Amino acid sequence: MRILISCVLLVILSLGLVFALEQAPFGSNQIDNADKPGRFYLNQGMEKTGAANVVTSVVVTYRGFDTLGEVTILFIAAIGLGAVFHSRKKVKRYEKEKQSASLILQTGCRFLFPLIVLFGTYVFIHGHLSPGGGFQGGVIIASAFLLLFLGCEEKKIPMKSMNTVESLAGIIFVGIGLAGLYWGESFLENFLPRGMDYMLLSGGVIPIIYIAIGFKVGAELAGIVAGLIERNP
Amino acid sequence: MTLGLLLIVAFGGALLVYLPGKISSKLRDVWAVLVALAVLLGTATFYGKSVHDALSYQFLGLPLVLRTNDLSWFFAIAISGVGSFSIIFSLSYIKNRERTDFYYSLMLLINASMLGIVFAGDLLSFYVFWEIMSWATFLLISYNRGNALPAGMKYIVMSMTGSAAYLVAALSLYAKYSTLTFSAISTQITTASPGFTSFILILGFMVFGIKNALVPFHTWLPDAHSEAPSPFSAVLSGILIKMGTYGFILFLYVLVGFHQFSQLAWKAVSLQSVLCWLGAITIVIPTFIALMQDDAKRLLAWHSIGQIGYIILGIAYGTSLGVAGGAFHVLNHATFKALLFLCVGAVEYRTGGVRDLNSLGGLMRRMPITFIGALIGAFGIIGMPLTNGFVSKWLIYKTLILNQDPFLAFAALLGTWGTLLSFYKFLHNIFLGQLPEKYKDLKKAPTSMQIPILLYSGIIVLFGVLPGIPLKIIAGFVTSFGLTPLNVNLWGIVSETGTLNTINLSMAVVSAFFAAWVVFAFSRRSVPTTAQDTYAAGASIPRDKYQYSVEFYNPLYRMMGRYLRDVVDEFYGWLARVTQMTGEIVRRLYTGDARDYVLYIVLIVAASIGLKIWWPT
Amino acid sequence: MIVSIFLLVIGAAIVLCLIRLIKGPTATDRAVALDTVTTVTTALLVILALVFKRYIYLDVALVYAVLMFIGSVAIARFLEKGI
Amino acid sequence: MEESLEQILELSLTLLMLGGAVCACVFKDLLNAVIAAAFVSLMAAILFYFLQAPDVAMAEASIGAALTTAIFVIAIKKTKRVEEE
Amino acid sequence: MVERIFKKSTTRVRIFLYLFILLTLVWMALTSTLHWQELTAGVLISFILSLFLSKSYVGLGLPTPTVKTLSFLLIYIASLFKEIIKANIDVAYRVVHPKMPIRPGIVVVKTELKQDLAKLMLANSITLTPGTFTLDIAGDKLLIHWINVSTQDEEKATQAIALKFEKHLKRVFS
Amino acid sequence: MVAVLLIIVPLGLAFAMPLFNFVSKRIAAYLPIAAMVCNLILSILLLPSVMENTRIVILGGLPPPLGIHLVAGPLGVGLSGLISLVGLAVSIYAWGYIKQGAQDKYHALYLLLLSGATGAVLTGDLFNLFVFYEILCISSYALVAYLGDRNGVESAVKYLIQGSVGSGLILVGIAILYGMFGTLNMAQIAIHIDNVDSPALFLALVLLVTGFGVEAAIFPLNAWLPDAHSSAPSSISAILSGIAIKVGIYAVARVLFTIFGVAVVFQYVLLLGLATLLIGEICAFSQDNIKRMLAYSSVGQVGLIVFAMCIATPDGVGAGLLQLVSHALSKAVLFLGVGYLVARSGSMSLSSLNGIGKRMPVVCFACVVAAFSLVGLPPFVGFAGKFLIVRAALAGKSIFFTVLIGIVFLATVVEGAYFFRMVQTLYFKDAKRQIEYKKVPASASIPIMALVVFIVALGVYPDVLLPYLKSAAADLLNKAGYIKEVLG
Amino acid sequence: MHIAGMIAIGIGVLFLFLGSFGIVRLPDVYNRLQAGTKCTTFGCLFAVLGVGIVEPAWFWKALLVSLFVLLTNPISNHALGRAAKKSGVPLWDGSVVDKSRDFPSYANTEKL
Amino acid sequence: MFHQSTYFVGCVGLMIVGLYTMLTKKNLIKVIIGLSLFETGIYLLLVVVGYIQGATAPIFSRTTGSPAEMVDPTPQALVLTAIVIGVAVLALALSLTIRLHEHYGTLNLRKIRGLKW
Repeated sequence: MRILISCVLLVILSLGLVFALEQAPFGSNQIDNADKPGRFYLNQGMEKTGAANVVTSVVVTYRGFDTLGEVTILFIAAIGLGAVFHSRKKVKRYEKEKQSASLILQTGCRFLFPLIVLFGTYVFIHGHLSPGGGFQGGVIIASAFLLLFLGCEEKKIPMKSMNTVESLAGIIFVGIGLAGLYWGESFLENFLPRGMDYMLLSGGVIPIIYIAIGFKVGAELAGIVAGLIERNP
Repeated sequence: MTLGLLLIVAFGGALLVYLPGKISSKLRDVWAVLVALAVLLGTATFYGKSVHDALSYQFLGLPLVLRTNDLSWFFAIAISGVGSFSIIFSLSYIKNRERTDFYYSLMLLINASMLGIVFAGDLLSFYVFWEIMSWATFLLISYNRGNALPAGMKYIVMSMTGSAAYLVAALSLYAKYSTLTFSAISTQITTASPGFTSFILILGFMVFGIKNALVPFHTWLPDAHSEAPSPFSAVLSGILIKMGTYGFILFLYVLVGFHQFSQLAWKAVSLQSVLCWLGAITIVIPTFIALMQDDAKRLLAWHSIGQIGYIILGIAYGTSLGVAGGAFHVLNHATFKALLFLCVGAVEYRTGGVRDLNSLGGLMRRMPITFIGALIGAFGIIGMPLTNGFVSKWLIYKTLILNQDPFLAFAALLGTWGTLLSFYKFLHNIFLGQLPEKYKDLKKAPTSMQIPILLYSGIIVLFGVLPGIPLKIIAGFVTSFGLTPLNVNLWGIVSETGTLNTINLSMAVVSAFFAAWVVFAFSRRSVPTTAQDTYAAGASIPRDKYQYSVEFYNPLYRMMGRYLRDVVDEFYGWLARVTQMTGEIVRRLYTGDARDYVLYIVLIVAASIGLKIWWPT
Repeated sequence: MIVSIFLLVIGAAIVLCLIRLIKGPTATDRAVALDTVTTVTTALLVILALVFKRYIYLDVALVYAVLMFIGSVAIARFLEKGI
Repeated sequence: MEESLEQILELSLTLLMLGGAVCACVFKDLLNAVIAAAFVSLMAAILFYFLQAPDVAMAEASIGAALTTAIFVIAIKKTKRVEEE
Repeated sequence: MVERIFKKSTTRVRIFLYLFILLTLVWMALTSTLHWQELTAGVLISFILSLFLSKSYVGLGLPTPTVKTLSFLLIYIASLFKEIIKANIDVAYRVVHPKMPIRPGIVVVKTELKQDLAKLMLANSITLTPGTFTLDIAGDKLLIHWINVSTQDEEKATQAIALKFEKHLKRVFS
Repeated sequence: MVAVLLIIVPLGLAFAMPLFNFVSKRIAAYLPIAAMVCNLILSILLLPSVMENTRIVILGGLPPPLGIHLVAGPLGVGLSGLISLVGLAVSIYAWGYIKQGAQDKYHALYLLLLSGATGAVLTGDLFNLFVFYEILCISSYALVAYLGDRNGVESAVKYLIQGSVGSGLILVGIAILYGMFGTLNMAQIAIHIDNVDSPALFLALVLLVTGFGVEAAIFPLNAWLPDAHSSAPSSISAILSGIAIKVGIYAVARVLFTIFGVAVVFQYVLLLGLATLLIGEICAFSQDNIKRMLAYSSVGQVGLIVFAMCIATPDGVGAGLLQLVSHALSKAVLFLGVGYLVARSGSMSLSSLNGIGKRMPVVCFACVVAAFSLVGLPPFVGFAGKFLIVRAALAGKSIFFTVLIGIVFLATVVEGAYFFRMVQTLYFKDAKRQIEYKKVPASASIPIMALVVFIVALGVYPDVLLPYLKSAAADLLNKAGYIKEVLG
Repeated sequence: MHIAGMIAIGIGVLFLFLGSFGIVRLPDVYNRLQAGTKCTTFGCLFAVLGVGIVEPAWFWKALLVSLFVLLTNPISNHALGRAAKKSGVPLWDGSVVDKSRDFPSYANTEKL
Repeated sequence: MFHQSTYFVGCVGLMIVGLYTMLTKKNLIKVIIGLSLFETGIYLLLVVVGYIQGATAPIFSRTTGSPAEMVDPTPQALVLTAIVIGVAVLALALSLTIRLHEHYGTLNLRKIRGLKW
């Protein structure tokens, strides 16, 4: 019964969606107009911000407020998870007969861990030059911590310093935004010189913000993973 | 003294009761009485004046108007009078109960809001005061706990329905005329279409019918009256429900105008005749239901409905005599019903909350003042000459007879018979007959209770003998409605077919009493026996059967009791149950299964798409 | 030209993996299929980078190579009741 | 590269993705469902790549395929593995 | 006491240097450029990261980075490459062959390597070479899945599977 | 420019929460208060200047059609003032109320919720609206489950599932709009939308309204509401009911009026609002669990607000906004008050609160006032709202609206019935047990009474709000004016 | 250079395909792992290096990718194989020997 | 427009499969998997909407530098944001699921109905 009803509804929905999408004038003709943001970003984004990756300049400056919100959402998820899992009485460590990882895996993890972290750092530092950026880099770093968890369970993430990193990174983000308000004209404005194109030192505040985002996202996701793994029912 | 100031005193006094109440209860009592009397005095100063104040304070950009004229003053004085008497009565009645600050505050608040209603000069301020009155009344009805709670619920639900209807009516008027003041509306509404006028009037009937306990809307009243604290029952029955009457007069005569009203008809049925017949039904059926009641306050409550029928009948009839009768009956009913409730309250106070007619009896000697009060009140409600009830009923009968409406007249008469019968029962079962053993040591009612009782009795007799005093004011506003002017003198009223002269009547009645007394004094006396002497032929009798007043009108009850069910009440009960059940069913929508909820979301999107496909516009 | 054939062959490889993913009697089989898909995909991405002539796309492939390993390890650790 | 071949590849990848999605829907064993979901994520990432969105492809690969899978696996570990009837 | 601390610290410093060089190299490969900005950033980041993360390399058993070791490593890689190609052709053959000529089984082999990293490399090599696959490792024993079991004896299996890498690895990790 | 601080201050403080935690554990509870005081002052300072002409706050250095920007109009700043007022009251309340769980996390989440709400009402960019809406939603998911008890977690899960589906739909709608117009700026979309007639547009409208409707709790989408409101900690229920739903309504109104402005859909949404009203009230009527009853009452009120808004005249929208304010204040008081009642009596069933009014007079008095205000009795602010709604609905003199108003009143009567039942329970029923309840701490009674003062003051003199309502309604309804103000 | 690279890519792609084919064809998990590990690692290696050869500027990064693949793939496959063994996935019926009981941590498990 | 139609079918199909999973599967984790499928479909749609045929990614490099031949960067930025939001929701959902399982001992949504009507 339920299956029938949902099938009928979904068929209507999908037909409507596909039909409407087919009818809609999507595609290239839409951003040709110069007052459309997309075209503007492509034409002038590089000159204004100095970031070769236009997506990055959009993410960090033009739509930087979205990014702030997005970082906030991850932050919410991290502390929300902490709040949900909080229990006053310390649950005694309840060990299901846990299989420890094989030596190969442990060694491999330990060997790879710094490399992956380095890679994550690379991704977010080069966010304005190549694909990737704060989130991707942060996720890679968090994944490195996840790997550490999976491989060698004796390694613990120092939650306190993670929190500090998270907090500091968030404050730096907001602070750069406010600095833009102070030295420039608007929140999150690019107030540093934009540097030479295609070089590491270009893009004004973008690398700085991306470093902050990278640290923040990495710390938050690592915190989330740690919270999930360390939950003992 | 302006109206605004008066209302501020009234409301302020009501809200500030808590302050002296925090200090001492004595101070609080004094404060309450002082406020009530101040309001009474203040109201009295407006006698004969006609004021129309547009306030500088505006609500939501709408001007508020306070106004007074004969009509308002007439009601206002009744309100503040009944109010202050009840406050005085409460002094001892409420003394040992909890939350007395609350009680006084609400009593004063209700008085103040009723004053506001009658002084209001526009529909908005009317509504504001009306609503304040409604919720304050609700709180006070519920004051007694227990059975009072469902009574309060019934009251407030019906009252809210009414105020909703009022709001629709008022704002429809606003939408049409962009004003809410009475004067502006009344000048403009003459051009309205009959449909619109009847829409407004039907809504108005609903609103005021509910407050007035007109028959299809009466069901809240018996419960509410009987369960409220007695001094408040007096206010409730005496004056609060008359706010509905005021509203009727307002809508029929002030806003719409009687001429326009009488022409509203659908085929052969005119709105006026419907209203008259509703009044007649309201007289007869509740009166006979009252006959069956064993609870003193309930009995009085049902009679309130019956008396309201007279008022509505008089007002809806629309001759100047009828309106005068109805309006006068408002005042009269206020006095004698308040008096009766206060008497019951006194009895209740002394017997510890007993008001079951079957278990009382013979209190005449223990509480003589109360008895006299009850007697005069009963005379008043029956319409005995020498009491004011007689005058107003006479006016109404006269109207009916003059206009050759035998059925209505018969209905009114039937109502009087019923009243007579039931008040015989009432008096007998409480004050006459045998005194149960446990009430042997009953004391007299406290002074603070006796004062209002005596005052009311005095007023009843005074107005019965000198009806010209109130009738003069009534004649004033009746004339202003555009009806034929009334010719009033101190002793009565002069109409085209005859004159009411209370002097003659009084002489007749006094002589009749004298004759009766002579017969009574010289005939053989009956011997009082105690309840324990009842012969029971050795069988054990249930304890309550010792009283021979049990099941007073048993044969009558057996004869027609089954037809006297309150069908309307059952209907409302059914409605409430249906609502509840609907709720129970509708709640099943929230199945608790998250997938269903997602289904709803998808459903509404799909339904919108489907609608768009089928209904392309 | 020849690259398109390469791409199609890789597509076929992915289809085969999907078949194993659907059929695989045990969860391990499916995990193996997923792991294989990852490797195949990494190669695909690198070849696509060649097709699109964008050097920077190689980073994506690198991310694949690094991260899918973690996904597989997570599944494996779950299967051996390790987490 | 010819357009048609690219299109065929895109179409087939789309279909593969949908196939994976159906698997994720059908599998009773939650772990299998998670694996299928990771597969879907993978295919989606390739499609992003085809749509010239390397940033998104990277994010989808890193978040959708690795982290999400791991989180799901952990959650399954802490609860129940098999979808009960 | 002082000596022990010194010894330990030197180990840490050694590991730190190791990691630092490794990371810098990887960074250079990642950026594939020799521009000063990238190099500075790489050195800086590698320094910071190796400062914080060198703990993870403690006890891994890293070989001393001498020219000899490196050359042995290259030899090892070359032999590994050869084996890998062999393995692939072998597996491809078995897979494609319509009759699927396989005789799978699980055998145990022994190793004499001590360092964790060495064991890892051995296991990886075994996994990548013809028809063998490391299932588990415990102490000095490896559990091997063999696609074409030719002997069930532990010594002989060791001979057939592990020894060819072990000899190179021993030299690297000596 | 200052308007951006309305969002940044709570956000920054929430980010800094872990750092403050190193200084002292107790400091966490004061941060929301500080942030809200700051916001309140800012909004009040901004409001007069904003009334004259809307301020556009550029973010990221590009003027409106290109970058994100905040629209500090009368509506936005007014709503942010409301948010900070209720937020301030609730944060003072929470100071004494939240004693269990990870308190610093609670306060951080709470701050984020408020900044999300503020951002959502201020922003002028569609996607940014979505982001802030998500901040609001996600932090409320976490807060609903804050206590970690069975009901809380269960309702949070259900809330989350529905909310996520809703936000997914919003995203699809945004995608369609972006695809068609190549912009996310609401004003620019509004310009172009009149020139295009496409089924995709209708689809986008439906998806956006449905998506935001989940948070706004329009009828078939509101199943999360009773669960979440009844099982969250009471301070959170107050915020959810007082603010979160309102942001949803704001978003729906923005989409309907400013972006699309299509008259056909109004009637449809109006009927949905009416259904919401009826169903909410009827369900509340048959409830015994007091918080659940209040939650269903919120559903009903939402229906009323949506109904009023969809009359789609300046009067109607203004009335809806006044009702929104009144509901925010009253429901906050009710939930805050009931929070302590429930905590003291130990049960949420209505019958366990019998006669509690004598023992906890202040709280019960506040609850009664708020209940009266919700029912729409003078002299409380709810009356003004109801009055305006009826006036606006009847102003068109159409029979259709008269009938609808009849239905609205039917629902109001039902609402009155259960609220009066609650009043009776609190005051006029005999308590079964004679327990001495602990006194309510000042941290609870002060904010409650402050809100009560607002309810009464605004009820007696609602005219203070009238100019704001008028310009806020114009802000919503006057599409051309909005476009002109944003794009110059 | 270009042709050499293309050939390398071709070899890689071929082996990737063969590996996938093996995954489908071989009878049990362990055998599939053999195919999955060796062929795909090898194929990927060749494909990536081939690309590096075609575009010499990309060589270092391609090398890095291939090194990562070479390092991670055996480890993850080993982990999967171990998981299969630990979770008790049975061997194919045609298997000749199972010596896992000689191994310390499987000493007391049932013969699978 | 064959190109885009393919993708439309793909993303709508993914969304529908995700929704179908959410609607019909009893298990909570399954429902969450459905949610993530649904969201993936949406991301795909967003990217498709900004796609221009024959254009390249909006990343300048020394060799590629014509802004006229690049796809619209904005949807990609939006999708990045959306993906992160999605993972946050997912993490929260799963943590709540774990907590719920501690309370109920089951993940069957038919049985997790402590709060209803």
